[in-house]
Amino acid sequence: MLDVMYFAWVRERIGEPRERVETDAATVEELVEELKAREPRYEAAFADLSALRVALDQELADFDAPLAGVREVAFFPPMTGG
Amino acid sequence: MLDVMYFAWVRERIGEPRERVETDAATVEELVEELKAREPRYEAAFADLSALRVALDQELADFDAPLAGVREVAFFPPMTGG
Amino acid sequence: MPVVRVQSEPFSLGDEAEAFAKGRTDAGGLVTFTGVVRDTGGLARMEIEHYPGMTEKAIAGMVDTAMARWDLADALVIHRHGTLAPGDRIMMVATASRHRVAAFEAAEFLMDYLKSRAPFWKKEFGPDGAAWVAAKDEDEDALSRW
Amino acid sequence: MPVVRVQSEPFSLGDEAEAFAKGRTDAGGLVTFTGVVRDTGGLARMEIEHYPGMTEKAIAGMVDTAMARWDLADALVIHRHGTLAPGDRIMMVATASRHRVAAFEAAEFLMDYLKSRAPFWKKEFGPDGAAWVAAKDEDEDALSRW
Repeated sequence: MLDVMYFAWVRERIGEPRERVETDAATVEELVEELKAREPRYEAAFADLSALRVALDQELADFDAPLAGVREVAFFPPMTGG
Repeated sequence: MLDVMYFAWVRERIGEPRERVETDAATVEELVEELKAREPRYEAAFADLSALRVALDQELADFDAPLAGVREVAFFPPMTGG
Repeated sequence: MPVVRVQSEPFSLGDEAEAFAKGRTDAGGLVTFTGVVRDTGGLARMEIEHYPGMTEKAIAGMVDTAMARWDLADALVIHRHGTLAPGDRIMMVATASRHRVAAFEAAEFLMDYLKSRAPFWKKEFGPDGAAWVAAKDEDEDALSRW
Repeated sequence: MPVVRVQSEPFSLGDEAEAFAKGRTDAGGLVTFTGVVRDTGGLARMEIEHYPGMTEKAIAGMVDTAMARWDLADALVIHRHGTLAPGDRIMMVATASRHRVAAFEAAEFLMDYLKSRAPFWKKEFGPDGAAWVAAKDEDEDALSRW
């Protein structure tokens, strides 16, 4: 079980800020494919991975990073702080 | 007639902050030679011109700059503001 | 001790700068940067979303890096989230160092990392509706100098 | 309108920073630099001599150059002369610009020029007597980057 979180326009497209996801995905990419297969709103949110960033347990990661031992996955657009 | 001003350790070596100088010197260098010929304290202050800066009418200048039209000459060490 | 604050409340630039500088005889140079919401084309308000938990951790990591790399005497980062209006102060950074160049560089480093590596997202509400602020390539590129 | 003040009186960093930032919706980035007298090896006091008249003119020239070169919204320079103790603030610079990089660069430019081109001279009074602070080659070299 993973906590999956969404921020900014990713959150708006998915329609919720977080959810619990039951998955056997080995990598972030596999998780994204599972989510996209679910419903059009996921398809819309994950259409262009180059426009997205991912954090695993609150650390920035790559989309090919393994999910073993991870509890919290977050998807969001590039940050615009400062 | 020139107003000649001294700052920092130049002022301390000369022993006064400013004086009126009657001179026909054509350049700063000539003025310096005239002053050095006067008294040892000028000799001491102007011993190493590379350690000095000069301003003509409150603008930094070179030692070979002409004095024509100048009213105020100031000698001082490199600045240490900020 | 460096301080990191992530808050929705406004902060006083004057009070923070004064408190940061107070009693300091160890650092000859203090730099502050303050980000202000600009009134661009009738902006009504801005909403800043962030990732509680990750935000504090990410900023603390940047501050640790800056403290070590520039041998800083102290550092401060304040960043707001929530609703802001034109003229409101979004964030501030302060650095204290023996040398002015180190204080400047560390403040610029923190700003560059806050822009692109701290999990904040800005949404602008104006006459033409709402839009998420897009990240700028130049902000990402700015990281390469460090 | 840029402001230049050369004064023997102390100034409040907090009040000056707050006044500089007040009501500003034209500039997204404000940078301040504050110089503090460091307590190095038992320094008792510092005396800063300057060249009244030239000082104000020289600083105004630097500020004009910075305003034009970085398209600043505003700038402020305050520099003290007279007697200062460890912990006292010697001077401050503030810059406001649409872009953070411009605000940082303009503040660094002003600091580099104030160090080596504004007619101030520092004398330190410590346990071993009094000594004029020597100009550093690195401060002169810093000008070459502009």
